Amino acid sequence: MSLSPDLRLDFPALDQLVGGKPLVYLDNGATTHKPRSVITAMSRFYERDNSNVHRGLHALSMRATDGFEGARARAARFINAAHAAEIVFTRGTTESVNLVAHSWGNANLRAGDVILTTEMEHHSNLVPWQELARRTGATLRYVPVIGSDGEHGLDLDALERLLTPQVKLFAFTHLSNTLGVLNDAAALCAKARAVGALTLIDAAQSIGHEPIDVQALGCDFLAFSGHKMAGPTGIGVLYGKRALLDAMPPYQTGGGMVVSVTYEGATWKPSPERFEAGTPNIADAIGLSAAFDYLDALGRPAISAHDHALAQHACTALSELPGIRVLGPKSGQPRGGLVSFAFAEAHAHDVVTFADQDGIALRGGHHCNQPLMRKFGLPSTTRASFYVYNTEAEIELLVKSMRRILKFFAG
Amino acid sequence: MSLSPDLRLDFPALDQLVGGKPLVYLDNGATTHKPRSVITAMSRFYERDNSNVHRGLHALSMRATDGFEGARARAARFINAAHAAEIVFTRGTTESVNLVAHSWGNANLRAGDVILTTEMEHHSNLVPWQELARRTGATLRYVPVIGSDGEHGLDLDALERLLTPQVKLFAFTHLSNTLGVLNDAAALCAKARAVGALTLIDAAQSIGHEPIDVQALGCDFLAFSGHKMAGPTGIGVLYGKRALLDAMPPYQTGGGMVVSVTYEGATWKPSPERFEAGTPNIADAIGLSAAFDYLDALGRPAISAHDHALAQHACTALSELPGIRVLGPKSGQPRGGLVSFAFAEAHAHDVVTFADQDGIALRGGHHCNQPLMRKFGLPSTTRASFYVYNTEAEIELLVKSMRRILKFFAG
Amino acid sequence: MSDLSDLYQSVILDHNKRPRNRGKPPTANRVATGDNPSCGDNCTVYLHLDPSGRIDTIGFEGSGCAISQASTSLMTTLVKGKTLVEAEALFNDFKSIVTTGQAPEEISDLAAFAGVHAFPARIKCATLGWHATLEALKQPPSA
Amino acid sequence: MSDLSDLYQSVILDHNKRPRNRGKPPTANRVATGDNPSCGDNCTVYLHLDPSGRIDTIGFEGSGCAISQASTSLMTTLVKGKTLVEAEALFNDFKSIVTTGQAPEEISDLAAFAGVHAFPARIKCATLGWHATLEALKQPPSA
Ligand SMILES: Cc1ncc(COP(=O)(O)O)c(C=O)c1O
Ligand SMILES: Cc1ncc(COP(=O)(O)O)c(C=O)c1O
Repeated sequence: MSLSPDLRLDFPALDQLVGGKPLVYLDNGATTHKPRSVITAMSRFYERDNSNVHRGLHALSMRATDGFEGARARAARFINAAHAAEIVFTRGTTESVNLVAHSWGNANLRAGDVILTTEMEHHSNLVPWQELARRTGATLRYVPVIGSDGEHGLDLDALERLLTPQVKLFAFTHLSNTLGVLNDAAALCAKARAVGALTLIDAAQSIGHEPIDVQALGCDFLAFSGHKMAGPTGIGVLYGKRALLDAMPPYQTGGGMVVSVTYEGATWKPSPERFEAGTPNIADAIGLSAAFDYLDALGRPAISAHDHALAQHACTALSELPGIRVLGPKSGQPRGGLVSFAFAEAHAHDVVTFADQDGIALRGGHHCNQPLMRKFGLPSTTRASFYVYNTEAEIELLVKSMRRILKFFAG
Repeated sequence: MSLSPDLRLDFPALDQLVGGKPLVYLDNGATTHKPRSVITAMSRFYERDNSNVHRGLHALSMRATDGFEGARARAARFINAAHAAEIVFTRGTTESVNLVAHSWGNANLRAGDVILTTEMEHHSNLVPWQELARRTGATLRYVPVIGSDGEHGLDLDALERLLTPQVKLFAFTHLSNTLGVLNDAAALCAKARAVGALTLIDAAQSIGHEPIDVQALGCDFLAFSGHKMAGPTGIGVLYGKRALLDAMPPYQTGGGMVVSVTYEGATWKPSPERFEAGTPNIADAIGLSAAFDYLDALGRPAISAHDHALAQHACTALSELPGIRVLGPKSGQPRGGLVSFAFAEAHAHDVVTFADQDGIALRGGHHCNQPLMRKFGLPSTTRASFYVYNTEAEIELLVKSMRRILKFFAG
Repeated sequence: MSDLSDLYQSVILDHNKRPRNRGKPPTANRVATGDNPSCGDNCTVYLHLDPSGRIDTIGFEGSGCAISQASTSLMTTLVKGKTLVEAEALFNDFKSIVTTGQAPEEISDLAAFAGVHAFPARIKCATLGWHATLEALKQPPSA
Repeated sequence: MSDLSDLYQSVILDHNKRPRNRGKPPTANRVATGDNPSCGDNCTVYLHLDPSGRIDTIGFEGSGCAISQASTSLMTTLVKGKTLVEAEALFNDFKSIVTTGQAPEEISDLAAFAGVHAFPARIKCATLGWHATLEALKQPPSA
């Protein structure tokens, strides 16, 4: 049940030289490449079915509506949501989190309430809660990240203490984009439920890599982006339990989400339309649907196993380099498909610039995780993140390139 | 300087049969078709340059950033904005209006202030102001639509009375999607400026049809969608004067719009990044840029003349049908490229279903303009809306189809 | 235009031109409104039930396309004398006709709506008045 | 890796390894911080001016890549003794070098940064310390 190396041929962008070297794309945590089937699904929409949705009765409009609502049903199947109406299309993870923070948050939080999150969150699952706390007078608390290099994880003892009945929402990442730590989301949701808190899972990094079943996880909300799972930019999903969504006030308002409008006021449709004001991103929803198909055809357990194995290999090989700090979980603990590291001798930007000359695409910086980097005393790290098309041979090239850089800067 | 009929060949979606008849697409007010150059710009991005923007130092990331920021500069040129930083990418008109209503509105309005809009607004430039008034205690007033059928327009005398110093914002549509009325936006902005009010122009219907120069119009904000101007779904623009944008608080928060984040709080980048939290819709911004190129190559005065002439022709021909009400401006007054009408004998949905059998795509309904329809005592109208690829021959087919419908329902 | 004469059968055109039971009956004590927000159609149904729970009076108002007007008009003639359970059974038959295009032998006028199945976007039009009636039947009587 | 030795000239590697004027001088009474929010680099520059408005003491702290560290270090050695106007003139020369890759004859060490022009994303790194210095020069003295 392993992935076929032939699948590289499905991704047109991989077939290119960068600085004269074959592209080795290891920046999948930022965005993944797209298979031809996804690109074609969108072109075909524009070439044949292009039209606005919902309010149209002519042939193209009905085809566009079927495509768009079909994508919603496909998304529901991909994460095993109970109803298609639990899928709200957004621009991506960031907008999904903002939607919950504004709509659910403004209506339900007040002074004395606690929003719980963790120290390993991406800015997109952190700043919206800071702002919500500021607006409502609620308090924002963080589950600490503990452990030394190579053994990072959430402090589960602290979590027990922090999960008081005042906690109204626990928002946490499934897979840390900086550490590679894969949290036990089902267990975290169960603990939160026990004190009556709702849960929001940031699945930006996990959605394209790990099998996800929202009913098994037991979460109330789940947020993800299409572009990090072989889908297009500009589209993402907020999953929310139906009763929760239907009880939430609108976020953006305008065409398509109203039942009745007078010059005095308006009434709202139920979810998901309530949360999709204006013309939606029809073509990209259809592209996203093709990405769900692509990943399910590969098999999600196989994807997960592939990505974990590459990350483990990279982790082991890089750990042998001099003066290196490798972040993330202890070996043996689950590690998602990425590895973040820092050299004493070379700064991450210099590393990325050097690697680029070898055709290797890496990311260097704070990975939208400034407070955690500050806690670790690191200005930045270099991150290699893997996807279905990456190979063991590419890991070897990465390690070789890193060795060369160290030699240059040590020289 | 007229448009070449050959340009139809640029639009793949036009080349199809619907119900055995060649497609006559007259639903451009809902969304336009896309030329091949726009579709290809997006596929090519995914096939070659696909990467995340801004935080990347490798080759693909730099190419993606150049493409995305190039699209911003191209948008600024298209509407003659003074700086690229005055262009904020959004999902579309609806999100652009919501952004201003939340960010500028929440920070600047209080009880006693007045938001002025008009009775001819699309729900997307109406409900957000109702909600802003509700949040802040400000009052929402409407410039009335006056005139009998075929002579509709804003009541400019009432406007003089309504423009008091309490008015903080005047938000109005450039081109009404229901009436076809083309407002004199520069004159309206000047009047508002005279009482110290800011202005927001809803250019959703005009952007792809009329030459637009924000500095000549003298507006403070302008909102539009890509999909109504030969561009992709999922991308639009909020133009705002730089000093205004830089003084506004963020709307959505998260990655990419922060300078510094601690566990206690965050600081914001200047505009436009401040308003673009999360991974932006990179590919569609690049597609939109290709749409700007396409329209400028055709020539925007030529597009405007073409669309106006078709609408005028349709208006004249349809007016001769029995029991018809044609909405919109007096002949001689400017009419944008659309015409909305209602038959005494046949309901708009039946009309649209009939026309679809003739291969003609029309829209029937309230056109997201319920209060205006109620004012006119109409449950719905049928709308034919034109674009660069429509022809005089298609208008003849439309009129022939309408005659047939009347005969069926009168029989 | 063969498809269209399938859709717009003479029964439908007749009910559209001369709707039965239009208006608000003075004795009505139940009312429900159906909205089709995507097109602006609406339909208000007024009912009065006899002591055994059967509809003895029904009327409707509202505006909409030929399909929704004719369907509502025909429905009012068919549900008179029926209980909630019986009306629901009839609606299930109707739903099956408009979604499959197949009408059982014994059903006469409702079969006129079989053509709707070829126009899925119009199914909502055909069922608007039915939904309002069932909702009114489930409500407690008012005033 | 010829491009890279263009970028990472020995002058740059040297200043990166052994930065000049690192630290906060006790006499400093002006301070400004530059941030590169997209990568997390930052640089704080401390100044003291003599009565004629010339920099007599300068130091810097912060973290960043080799390009930003070396550029800031070199900059501190070049602006000492200069006024705001003179420092601005020097910065204009530097900007022209890193954006065009062309260095005028008479400019020596700054020319080491000519290779940056082939790496546009790194121009911000090369100018981080310069921006902070110019900002500090424009501030009123504190404490
Ligand atoms: C006048 C007007 N304003 C606003 C909108 C909303 O645009 P969008 O749905 O692209 O956000 C429309 C589109 O229907 C429109 O015609
Ligand atoms: C863990 C995590 N959360 C949220 C985000 C934000 O996703 P987007 O930028 O697609 O909104 C990212 C992407 O960088 C991420 O890695």
